[in-house]
Amino acid sequence: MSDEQHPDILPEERSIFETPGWIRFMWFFVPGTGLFFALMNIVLAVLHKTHPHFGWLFDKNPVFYGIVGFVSFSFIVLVGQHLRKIVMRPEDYYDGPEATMPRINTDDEVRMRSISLGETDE
Amino acid sequence: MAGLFQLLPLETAVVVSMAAPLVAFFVVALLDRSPNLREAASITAGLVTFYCAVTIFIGVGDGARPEIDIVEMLPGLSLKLAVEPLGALFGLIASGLWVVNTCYSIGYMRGHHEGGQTRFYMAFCVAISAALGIAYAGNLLTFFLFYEALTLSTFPLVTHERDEAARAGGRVYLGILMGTSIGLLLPAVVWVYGLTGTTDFALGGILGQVSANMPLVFSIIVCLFAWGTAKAALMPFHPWLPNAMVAPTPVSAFLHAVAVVKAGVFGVLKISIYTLGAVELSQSAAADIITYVAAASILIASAIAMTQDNLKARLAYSTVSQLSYVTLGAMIASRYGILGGGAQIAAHALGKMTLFMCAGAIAVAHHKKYISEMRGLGRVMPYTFTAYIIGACSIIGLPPFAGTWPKFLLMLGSIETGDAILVGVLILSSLMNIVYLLTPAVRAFMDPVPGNQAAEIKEAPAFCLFPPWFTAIGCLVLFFYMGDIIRYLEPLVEGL
Amino acid sequence: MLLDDLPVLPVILPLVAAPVCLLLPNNRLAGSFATLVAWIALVLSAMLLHTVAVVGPVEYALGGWASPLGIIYRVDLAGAIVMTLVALMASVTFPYAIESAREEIVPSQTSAFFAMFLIVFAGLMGVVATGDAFNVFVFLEISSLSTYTLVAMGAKRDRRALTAAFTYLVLGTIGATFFVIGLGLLYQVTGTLNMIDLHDRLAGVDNKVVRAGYAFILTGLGLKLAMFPLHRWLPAAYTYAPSPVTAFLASTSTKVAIYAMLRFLFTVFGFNFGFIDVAFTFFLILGLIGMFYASLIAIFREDVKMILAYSSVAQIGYMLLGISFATVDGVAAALVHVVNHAVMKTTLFLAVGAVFYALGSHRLSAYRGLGKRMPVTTAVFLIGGLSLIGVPLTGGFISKWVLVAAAFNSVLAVPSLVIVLMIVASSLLAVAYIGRIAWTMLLEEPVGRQPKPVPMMMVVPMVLMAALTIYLGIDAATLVSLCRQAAETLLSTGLGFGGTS
Amino acid sequence: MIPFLPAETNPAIILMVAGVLMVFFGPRGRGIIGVIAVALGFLQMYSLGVGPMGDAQMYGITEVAGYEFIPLRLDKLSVVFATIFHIAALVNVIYGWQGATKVEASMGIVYAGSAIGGALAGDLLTLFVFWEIAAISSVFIIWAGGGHAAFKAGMRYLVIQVMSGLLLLAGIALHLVRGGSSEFGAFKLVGEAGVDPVAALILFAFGIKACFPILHTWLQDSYPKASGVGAVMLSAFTTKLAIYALARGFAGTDILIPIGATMTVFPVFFALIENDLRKVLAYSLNNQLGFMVCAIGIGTPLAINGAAAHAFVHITYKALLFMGMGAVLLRTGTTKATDLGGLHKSMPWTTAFTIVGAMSISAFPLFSGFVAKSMITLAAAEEHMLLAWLVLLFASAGVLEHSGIKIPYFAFFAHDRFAPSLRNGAPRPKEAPLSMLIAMGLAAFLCLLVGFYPPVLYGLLPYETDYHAYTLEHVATQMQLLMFAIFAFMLLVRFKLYPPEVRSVNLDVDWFWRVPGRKALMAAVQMTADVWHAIWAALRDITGQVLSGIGAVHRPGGLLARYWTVGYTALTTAAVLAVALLLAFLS
Repeated sequence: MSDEQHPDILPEERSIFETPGWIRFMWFFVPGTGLFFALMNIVLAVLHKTHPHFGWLFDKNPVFYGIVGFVSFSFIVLVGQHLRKIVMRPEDYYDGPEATMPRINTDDEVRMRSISLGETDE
Repeated sequence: MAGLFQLLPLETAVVVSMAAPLVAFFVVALLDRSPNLREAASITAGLVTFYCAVTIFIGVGDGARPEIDIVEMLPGLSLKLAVEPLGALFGLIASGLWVVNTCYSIGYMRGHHEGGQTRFYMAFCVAISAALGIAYAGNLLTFFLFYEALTLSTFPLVTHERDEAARAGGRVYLGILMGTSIGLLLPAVVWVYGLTGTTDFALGGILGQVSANMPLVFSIIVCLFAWGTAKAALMPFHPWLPNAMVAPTPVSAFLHAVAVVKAGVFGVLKISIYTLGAVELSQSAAADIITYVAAASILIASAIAMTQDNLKARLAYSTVSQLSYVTLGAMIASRYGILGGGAQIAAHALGKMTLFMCAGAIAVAHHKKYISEMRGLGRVMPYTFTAYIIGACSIIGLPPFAGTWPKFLLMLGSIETGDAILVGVLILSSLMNIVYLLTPAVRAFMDPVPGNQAAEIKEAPAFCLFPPWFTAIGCLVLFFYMGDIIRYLEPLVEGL
Repeated sequence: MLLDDLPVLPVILPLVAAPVCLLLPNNRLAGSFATLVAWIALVLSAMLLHTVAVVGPVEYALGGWASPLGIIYRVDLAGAIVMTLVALMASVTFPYAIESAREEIVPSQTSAFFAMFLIVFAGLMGVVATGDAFNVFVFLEISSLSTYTLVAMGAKRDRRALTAAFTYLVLGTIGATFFVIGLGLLYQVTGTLNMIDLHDRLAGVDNKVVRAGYAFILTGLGLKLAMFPLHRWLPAAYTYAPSPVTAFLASTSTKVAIYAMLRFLFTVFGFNFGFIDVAFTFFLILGLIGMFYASLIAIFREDVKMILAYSSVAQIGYMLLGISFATVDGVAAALVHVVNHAVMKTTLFLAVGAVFYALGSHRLSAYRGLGKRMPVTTAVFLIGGLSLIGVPLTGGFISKWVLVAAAFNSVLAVPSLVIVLMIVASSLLAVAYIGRIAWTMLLEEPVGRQPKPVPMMMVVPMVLMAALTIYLGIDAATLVSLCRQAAETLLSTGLGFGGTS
Repeated sequence: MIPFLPAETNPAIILMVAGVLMVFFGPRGRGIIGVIAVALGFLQMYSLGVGPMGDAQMYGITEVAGYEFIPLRLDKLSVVFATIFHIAALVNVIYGWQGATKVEASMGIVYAGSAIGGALAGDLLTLFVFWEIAAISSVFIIWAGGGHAAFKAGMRYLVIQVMSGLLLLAGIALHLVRGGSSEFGAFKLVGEAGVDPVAALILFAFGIKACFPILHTWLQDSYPKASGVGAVMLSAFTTKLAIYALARGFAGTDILIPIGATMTVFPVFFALIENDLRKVLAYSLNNQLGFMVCAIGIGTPLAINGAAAHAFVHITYKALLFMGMGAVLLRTGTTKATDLGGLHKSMPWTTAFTIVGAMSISAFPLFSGFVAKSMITLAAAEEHMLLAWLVLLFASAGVLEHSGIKIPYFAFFAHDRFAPSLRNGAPRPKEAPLSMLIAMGLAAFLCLLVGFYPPVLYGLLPYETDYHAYTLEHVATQMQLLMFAIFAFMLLVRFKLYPPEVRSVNLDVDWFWRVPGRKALMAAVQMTADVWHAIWAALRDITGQVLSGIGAVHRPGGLLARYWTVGYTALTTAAVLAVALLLAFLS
């Protein structure tokens, strides 16, 4: 799924999803599938197999959903990131140094640590 | 089971319940030299008393109303006992928790190497007898007499440490309690006598005429009673309570949960129902004033509690806040207000008892009394702090613990009388309770043990550990049986 | 027949016994003899009380001379109560004095001491029993003069007793003088000294002479009964007198003066006398002030006996208050308090005497930790103290309760409630001064030497009085109804006689 | 049907008792007890029988002081929620088999029990009780996350949750005083006499737990502070209990439509810029709740079915996503996007399961989300609510963005931060432990099962339905939307328009009470205390001065207690006599 070459890692460390071939495939697959379903929708509309509830501007229009998906997504990402200008703060904004106060050391926690290191997998 | 508690005639049970601690008083004095026997005597007396209280409780629940005329000094002026449901309930709570408290005292006093233990247990005996006297009092005079006896008998307990702090605390304790009771309560009693020619408790109150014809007088009497019963710790007469925190913890538990403050709010409630009259009260302007004073007490005391670092002081202010609920309920004087007040007496007793005993256990095991020192202590004393959390949840009013229902009943009561703002106060109070009661315990669990040492469990002695757990479980059990208590108290609100 | 002589016998008996006592050797015999006399007098007084309660006031013409000419002894219920009270106090304090006096009196004075005691006793009985105004003066002086002597006998332990006795002598004499001046003025107007005749002849008479006489009598008796601010002789006299003397005086002499006051107010002047109200206003104001003033002073004293002495002044305020209501209830309350206060104060002073016997001091510091060392005495003291405060189940409570009830039932210049509140407030002050002593006794650690054991002869009277204090708190109905009847008799017509009620 | 246990036995109680019992056992014992308890509860519930809507089976009715308690009420609506709660509880137990601490394991089961109890509660007070127990038990799970931040977040969480409970309680009280019935039924928010305060209070209480906008912050604040296991537990119950309560009490309440629509939209933007992936999931959760709330607001049988179905599937896939993130947290110690990437290489199963969850939530056909969400959009369309419908479509794209793409992409793909050649010392994280994989597998299986065979779900829904998700039209439109959205994503990344992840914390409306609110509260508290202390000190001073004043006057030697000589005393006597004479002559 990754569509970007990672600059730092070695080629043999890459999985199949990070190969240029896979990425190329995705660049075809995704828009292709989208177009396929858009076509299908157009066909259905022509055959009057759709059940629109609203007007031509909306779901009577067979490619409406594709447009909505594309535009909404772009809108969210492009506009949404500007929210950071208002609300973003450093990580220790609220709790200050207390945020990093050490966690507790109960038996359970000791066990948890060993699990997290993969020592006691059952 | 019930048959076991029908062996004694109720009148006998009343007498025995009050006499047993007094007998124990002398026995304890005689057994000064052998502590184990001495404590056994205390506990035996406690059990006898409790047995009698249960007998009375059941009997009264079945509709009996035992009455005993102790003496009739003058026609119309007598000392008498007359048990009704509220008193029977309070007697049950006080005597039951006395047993628990005695067990706990053993652990605490020995664990803490306290001096003067014989005197300590002796004073306890008198105090519990007086508390039962308050519970079963049949008229204002008797109530007043035992009320004073309770003040005086707990005084040596409060000043047990005998150092300067204890003396100072004791002075405030005695000064406020005696001052208000003689300066305000007594005139009220006398005035009621002057107006009606009697001081007997009668359901529905005895001041109907007064309230109708002399509303101002009635209002003043209401205020005198509400503030005169300073044991109820209605602001601004509450400072005796935090000042009494110099006493050993079992005493604090006794003051807060078993007898003293409870006696105060019980008194307010009982006087509201049986002297002032709920109907009259609900129409009185003074009751509104007191209601709002109580509401303010709830909030202000909570605010002060938040700023206290001494755990016991924090709990003390919490009591001031929590018991104003009862005053609130009494002054709302609606059906649910009264039931809520009664339920709160029971629920708060168990919850606050737990909290105090936990605070004491911490003091015994680790000599810590400041919240700031308790960080990380939860993992050293998990059982104590777990019990504490249960007690705190009950006080906050979270299900499944007993404190839930009184709050609900009081909400019903406030809405019934149209005081929606009180509902807001109750909600706010609960939220503040969360902050100041739970925070210490949760921090104790969550913060690291100082110095990052491994936490080894070091609990208080068993005698200090089981009693709080007993009451903590009691909080849970009472949650399910609160309905029965409410049914039990229903005769109080008949016709409302 | 003995019964016919009842009004006079309790007076004559100690009077006659006194010289006999003086002749007895300086040992226990004198005391025992005096005790015996007191007991007999008590029995006689009790019989008198019974008779009066059953058949009404009794009358005895001294020497057989009939009313207007001779001296008449008349005892109504109020009088009988006070007589019994005085006799009771005598019969309790005399045996107590036998042991106590050995400590506090110069041994060579023992016989004189008891003789004086008997004379005081006789004088007080006489004031009550007599129906003749001048006779009141005579007996008052008999008792006063011997009292001065008794107070002065305290000089063995404390030289200040002499000053106290001197002050008492001066002031007492002033009081007596005023009283006799007043009598003289009345005599000038009416030409009689018989109380009932005085009453009859004063009816409707209103002139400056009578008014002046009234004022003189009021002041004179006021001094005798230690009405504020005429109380100044009392604290010192009580403090420095020997313990049994204090106990006896505190419980009787002011009470008898109160009785005399009642007698003059209601029997001699009565309600049809226009400005009787002056007295009531006087009593109301001075009584209230006295209650507070004396209590406040008591709080700050270090000498227990002094505290109790001031407390007496305060308590007299209660009695005056009751009288000032000028109702049956009020006067009855005053009488009840006369009895109760006598009992409780005796209890307290006897206990103080026991402590003095044991430790040789009245200072508060001597009382430290007394609860452990002298439990019985402490208990007795506490019972008396509780009664003084007015705790239920003690006599003091009953008197306050009756007084409060009377206040509520009276129409007064000041609202009843204010008076009630002041009564309550002054009780709070009593809590303070008794509480201080109790604190010292119970909560402080003992210091100093071990106390001497107190002999039985002192313990028994003390305990008896404590028991009586409690008894009066429990079975109060008898006393209260007696006092009510007495008050009714006093007030019914303004006369002690004739009326059946 | 024959009850499995005594008929009054509440499945919730079974779970709660089990939860308490767990305290006394080790990890394996806890797991076994948990499984048994969930199974018992489930069997018990179904053996009691399910009534249709409007004709519920009721058990254990008792009356106290005129109030009727109905602890158990089984109809289609309550049982569908209780069923999924049981499933979630089972998944939780398995997921936490090894990893759950004692507190988490036991409180998790109590928490599940309270949610079940709440769903099955027939009267308002019982609902309240479970409502509050859910709050208390869950706060321990948050605290079990450890650390000071978790402590504070837990405190805030508890306060807010309890406030919800108390508002509910106040609403109940008002309801009862006004003579309302104790049974928990539908409320009417706007009656003839305007807004009904009872309904408003209760709706507000529900709204807090359902994360209405502005009331929502507790969720994003606290869930990410729990441990990996804890967050899974938390994700399932509280909010869905609230959804159930809304569906029961406020179906068809118009105001819920705009509220729900807002809820679907605003979290999308916060999720976009959030770095902590579990917090992203928390925003996503909020967004999903918006769909349900919206559906409840629409209130038609189809919409209610949609809400119930969505709640059902949502629990599985949201749990799945949280489980995936929990596994990542366990293995790497973080869920921050900036610190993750490339995990698919060493955690393939986790990756796969997470992607199943992501596709489910994005409503890909053949995954469970599609089956449920299309019901809601259809319901909006059928009611011709254009705006709502558009917003839901927009939000669907948003869901895809934050849950469908962002979560798997940043955690498992993107920059490989664990490649050995990076030499940051850390080995590649291992695959999640078996128990976690089983749990994830179970959830993934459910997602696919419902996706492939929707009648499994439809049979459970409250109303009879002839709804078919898999029409060509539905599939085509939905796929069209999703694929073009993904295409947009690819383009944005390609042209570096997708915002980079930044270590940060983003302010939400809770800033108002966490910063200025907190300061104001503390100042008010301190001031109250100070004022009181000042008053008390003043009172003490005054009392002391009055006393010492009295003392100075009455002490031996004081003005009023001085020893006077005989002469002066005699003079006093004369003065009194003079006054007496004066009075006597004047009167």
